[in-house]
Amino acid sequence: MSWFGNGMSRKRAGLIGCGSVGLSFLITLIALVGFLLSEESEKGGVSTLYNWVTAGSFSLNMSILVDPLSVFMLLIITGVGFVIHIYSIGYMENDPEFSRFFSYLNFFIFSMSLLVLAADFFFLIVGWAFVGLASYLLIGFWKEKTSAVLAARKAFVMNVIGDVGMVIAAFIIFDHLGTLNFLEVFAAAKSTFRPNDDTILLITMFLLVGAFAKSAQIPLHTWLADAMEGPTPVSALIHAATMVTAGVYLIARCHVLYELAPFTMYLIASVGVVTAIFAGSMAMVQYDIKRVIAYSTMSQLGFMFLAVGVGMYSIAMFHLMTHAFFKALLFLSAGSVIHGLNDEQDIRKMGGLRHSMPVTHVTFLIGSLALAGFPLTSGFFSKEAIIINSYHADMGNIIFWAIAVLGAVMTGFYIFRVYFYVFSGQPQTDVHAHESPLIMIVPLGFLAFLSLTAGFGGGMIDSFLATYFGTNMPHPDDPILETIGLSAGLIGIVGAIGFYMTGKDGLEFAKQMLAPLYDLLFNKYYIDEIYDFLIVKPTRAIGAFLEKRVEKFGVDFAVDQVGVQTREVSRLISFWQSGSVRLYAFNMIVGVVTILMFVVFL
Amino acid sequence: MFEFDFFELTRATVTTVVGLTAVLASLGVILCSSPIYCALYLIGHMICLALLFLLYNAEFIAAVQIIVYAGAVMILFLFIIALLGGKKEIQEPSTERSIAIVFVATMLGELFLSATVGPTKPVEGEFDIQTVAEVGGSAKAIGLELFSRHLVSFELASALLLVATVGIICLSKFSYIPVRRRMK
Amino acid sequence: MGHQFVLLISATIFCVGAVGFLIRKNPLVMFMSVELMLNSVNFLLIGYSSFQNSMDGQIFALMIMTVAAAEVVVGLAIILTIFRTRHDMDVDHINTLKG
Amino acid sequence: MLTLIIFIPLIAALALLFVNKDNTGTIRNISVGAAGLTFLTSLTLLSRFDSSLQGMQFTETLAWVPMFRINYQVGVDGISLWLVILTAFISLIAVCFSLDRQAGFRNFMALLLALEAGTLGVFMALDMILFYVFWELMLVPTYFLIGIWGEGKRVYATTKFVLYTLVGSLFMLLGIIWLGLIHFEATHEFSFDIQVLSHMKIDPADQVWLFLFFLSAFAIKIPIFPLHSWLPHAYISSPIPVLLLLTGAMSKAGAYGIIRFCLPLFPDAVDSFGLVIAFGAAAGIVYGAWIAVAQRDLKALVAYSSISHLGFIALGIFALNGEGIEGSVLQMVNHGIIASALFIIVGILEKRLGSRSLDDFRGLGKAMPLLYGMFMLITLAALGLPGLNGFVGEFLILMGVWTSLLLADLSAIYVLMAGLAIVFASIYMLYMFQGAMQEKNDKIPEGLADINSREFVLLLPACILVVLIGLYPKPFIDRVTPSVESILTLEKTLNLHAGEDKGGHH
Repeated sequence: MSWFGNGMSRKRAGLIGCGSVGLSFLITLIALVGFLLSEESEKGGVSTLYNWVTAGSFSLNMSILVDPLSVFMLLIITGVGFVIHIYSIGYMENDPEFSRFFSYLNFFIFSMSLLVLAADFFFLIVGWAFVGLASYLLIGFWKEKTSAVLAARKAFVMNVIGDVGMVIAAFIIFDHLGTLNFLEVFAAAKSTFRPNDDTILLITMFLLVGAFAKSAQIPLHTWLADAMEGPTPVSALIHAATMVTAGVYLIARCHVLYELAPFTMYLIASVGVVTAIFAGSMAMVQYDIKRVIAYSTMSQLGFMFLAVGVGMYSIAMFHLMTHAFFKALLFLSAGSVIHGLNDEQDIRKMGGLRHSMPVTHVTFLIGSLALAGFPLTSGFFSKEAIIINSYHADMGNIIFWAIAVLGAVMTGFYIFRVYFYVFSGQPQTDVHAHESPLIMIVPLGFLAFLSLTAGFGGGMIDSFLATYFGTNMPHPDDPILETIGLSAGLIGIVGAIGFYMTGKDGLEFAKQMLAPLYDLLFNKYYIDEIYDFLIVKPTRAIGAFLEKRVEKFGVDFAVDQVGVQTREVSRLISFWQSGSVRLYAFNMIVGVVTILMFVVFL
Repeated sequence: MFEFDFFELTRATVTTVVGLTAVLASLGVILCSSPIYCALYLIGHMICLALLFLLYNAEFIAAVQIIVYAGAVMILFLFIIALLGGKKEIQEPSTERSIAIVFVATMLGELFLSATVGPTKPVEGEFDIQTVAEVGGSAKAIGLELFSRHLVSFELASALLLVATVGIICLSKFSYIPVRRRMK
Repeated sequence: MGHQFVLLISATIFCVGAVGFLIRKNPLVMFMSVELMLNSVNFLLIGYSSFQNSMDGQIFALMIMTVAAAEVVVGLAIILTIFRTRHDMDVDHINTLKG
Repeated sequence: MLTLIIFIPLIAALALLFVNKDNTGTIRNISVGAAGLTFLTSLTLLSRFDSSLQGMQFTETLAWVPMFRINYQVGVDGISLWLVILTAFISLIAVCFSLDRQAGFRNFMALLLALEAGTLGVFMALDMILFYVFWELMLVPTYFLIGIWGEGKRVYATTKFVLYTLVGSLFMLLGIIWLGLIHFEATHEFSFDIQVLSHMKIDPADQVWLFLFFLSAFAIKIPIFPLHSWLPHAYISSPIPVLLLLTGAMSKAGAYGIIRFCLPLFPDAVDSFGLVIAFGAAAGIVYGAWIAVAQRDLKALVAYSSISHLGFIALGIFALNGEGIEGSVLQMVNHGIIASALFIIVGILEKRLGSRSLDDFRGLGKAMPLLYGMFMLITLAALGLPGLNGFVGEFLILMGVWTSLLLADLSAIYVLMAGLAIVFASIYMLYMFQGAMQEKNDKIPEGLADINSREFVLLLPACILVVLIGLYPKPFIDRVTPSVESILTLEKTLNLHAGEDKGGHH
């Protein structure tokens, strides 16, 4: 695509960008239909494009893997991607670098497709890094904004940490199994490793580094909130719907390996659930609309990790899908609000937009309801399934469940807090809010529709993916837990209503009561500062130390000293070269005496 | 059994006396504080050596010694002393000097020790004693040797003298530009 | 007289020359000391030439004399030049060659 | 043909000396013509190279000093093939880059071409003495190039560089002569032919010394930590065109030497020292990267990053398996392309803005969109983004290290160290790129022009290669494989400790 293309007209760029993605979406649909029609045995094909490299015992083919999981992911990517592309045409219409934006966006779609279509770990990593790059480019799209540049760098570095982890995992796999191809690895792994083997633990852990970095789980989560410096469609596409879920995809893809490492599974579930409430709690106090949604994304990713951690892969994928819809919807709605208010992101300065932006209001409401798990929206089905299974699955327990419920309460609270801030009350600024153009509204409507209805497709997805995961989604029947889980989201909503609809007095009171906690949350648990203090500063300091001290006074000094000392010794010896004839003669005589000694006495 | 040879005795006595005189004269060279006396002692030393050369059948060398050394070279020395002024040298004892003397004394001791070893090489000259006594040190014999077997070295020596001549002309003719010491 | 006399005399003269060279400060006298050493060697050569019934020693002595003459001439010229430029005869003060 | 490649630049360099030094047109024509011709000739090598053969190709032999059987003997195999082409390529770029140089233009060009000839000779020589001659020929022009046209503490830098490398190479000369004598003792004939010598069994005790002698030359040239201290000075001081050759071609000579000499000649010594040297390499990777993080001077930053990347190359070699060495060879080419492109960019920026400090740059991307794109691509390749060439090399090297038998005890640690360095690489590279090109700057000098067409053409091949090798490295690797295999076979069959299990995976 148009790497350097500034010359291309806007219309054409938008057309090509959307057209290509739309086309790939169509192809994916065809593939899907093909899949559904084909026989059981034919599912899952690998097609090899070319032999990429052969070095030593290492040989690699560039090949793609088409199976239910990848088709499913591809569907989300291209589908949501297509919608967001269309939306972007409206959102970015005033940007001078319109075509560059689309080239990056398309590059992202390509990378993400590569990621999910890769038939081996190597190309998974390539795609993995490519989406990281695309994310970097898009976060830093407004390259003159310092905060965007910094955020982009942060995201990229975090992702590189993940990449390195994955590369190392690939090494271990290759070292032990001699191949990187998914199908071969999975086939061999079962016979090679015993459960909780050291090696399999290492592999899964290193893969997990990649997954955590990409999906913004603790402790590699700090980049995601900063990533909101990018344009809103980017946040919607990359940092909500698709890229960040790659970690979940990775674990689902490698579920064979993870099932061999129950310990890692447990770790995943724990980290997931902790991230869920951790991010949720931060989301409750932020004032930047996009940051709230970003933390919400982290929180929802935590839920997904919880699901894969307890072995409920298809539920995780289900939640991944519904989340993609409603979170994209929320972001796009938020983008619409921001667009309507001339790039204002602080929710305290919004208010009363219900009237000026009716469509956005409705779509945002739908998104919020879905996110909060309001009954019969898509989020309801998937989230309830996760919560219930966190207790009922083989690896679940009551603690997971309890924390998950707490997370659900928070979810309801924070999203409706935003909702009330933004849409109810009185306008807080003089900016005359205006509804977004049609080209942005239509995608919103489409996503809203999906957010409402996608939940009913759960069973279908389950059976579609069952061929890959080998198991079906269980439907445990436990009315008590279900009810509690159901009410959790509602409690949150009610809480938000209680605080924000009935005047701000209670709110101020609560703020003062919980001031230390509030500060802690508002400053994101000071994680950035801690990292800065523990990692960034020492790294730079050590770098400077190495240069100023070790290099100048260690290595370099040592080498220079060789030279200097040689000269010193020469100077010392040059005492004999005193220019005094007498000394020369004396030396000669000493020499003669010595030689004579040998001659006479020996 | 014991054969008394007056000629040999006289010769030995003369040789010993002249040799000791030469040593004494050399001591005079290094012990006099005024260069002019040194030069005079050196002349005496040269003459003694010329006598010794005579006693060891080297008449031609003895003559050359007198003419070249005691004559030309020493005159040169005296000229220079006259030119530069024969200032007396003040000698004060110092550690360096004692060390130097100790080392030279060691050398002397070693040389003496090596002198006791005696001849290691059998006599293999082409002249017997009589011929050496007759013609050995004569100008004729030297000339024969010099212009037959040692012609090349002789020519080289003459070249050396020529170079030396050119050298001193250069040294004295062209003005000297002082070389400033390199700054450290 | 035998070998040992020649050896002892010439060794003594040589060492006297060496001492003279080392302890005197006047370059002229140092030169004279060098002459002493050269002469002692000459004496050794002449003596052994006689013992060995060979002319080689004498020829060699002749060569040494030639060299000595050349050396003295050049050396004295150098001393003269140095004196002209420095007005100082003490060799200890002449250390231009110091490295 | 190889002779032609070596001597075209050399003869051109001599010819330049007879041109009037004000006649810049002729000088330009001659130097660009010579460099271009060399590059074209080296390309014909590529087309006629038979990648199925293991041994040397295009060999030419001419008796040189018959008494000691020293021959003028040149040839290339898969490993040197790429290095020759790389050198010719970078020289061409360096020559083109220095076309508008003013002071001492003629001599500069002549020395540059002589340097090219020396470097090419090093990669082609099959006779050790010849190798040594070219090795030193490489050094002499560098001395003058840095010493005369350099900047900053140039005399200090160049003296240090030359003395440092000279110490190493003298040891190497000692080793070469010793090797010749060993051969003489065994067969009563001298030989300095690498192919002959590498089939010779050498006593392990001798091997240790010989190995250390040769290694001292090569390790300094690469450089392997902690023998690197000449590099920052030399890199910072040297003018950009020289820097291109220095980093693009010369630094590879050391690594090439290790592959060509140390591995086949001294297998036992390699086995016993490999772990230690690999540690030096790994330490250098982290060390260079870590220092680079703290740099503000662009040239210094790239210089330290070079230490880091060259450490990768050395590490891969001592993995002592196919992946590692092939990765190293590929990484040599990669680093040559990337580092030289980076230095060109630094040179362009310096020319435009008269500074190299990151503090003076900000937001240039707006004024220089073309450079922005290229700079970004090169930066990404340098920090090892998958899909670009840097990653392929690093991946293969680390894969080799991980599966290496020689480094088995510590390979995990080495890989983790390298991983840390990769993270650092992303930090400092982005600091450099973003610091220079992004963010807002109201003080961009008036009339700051984007890169002109010539600079564009200089950077373009690098950009193309970066992508090409990244997406499809097979053609590059395939030509290297047979040569590496033959070296590894030699290494293994000659190894006296053959009893150890050298096969299968644990």
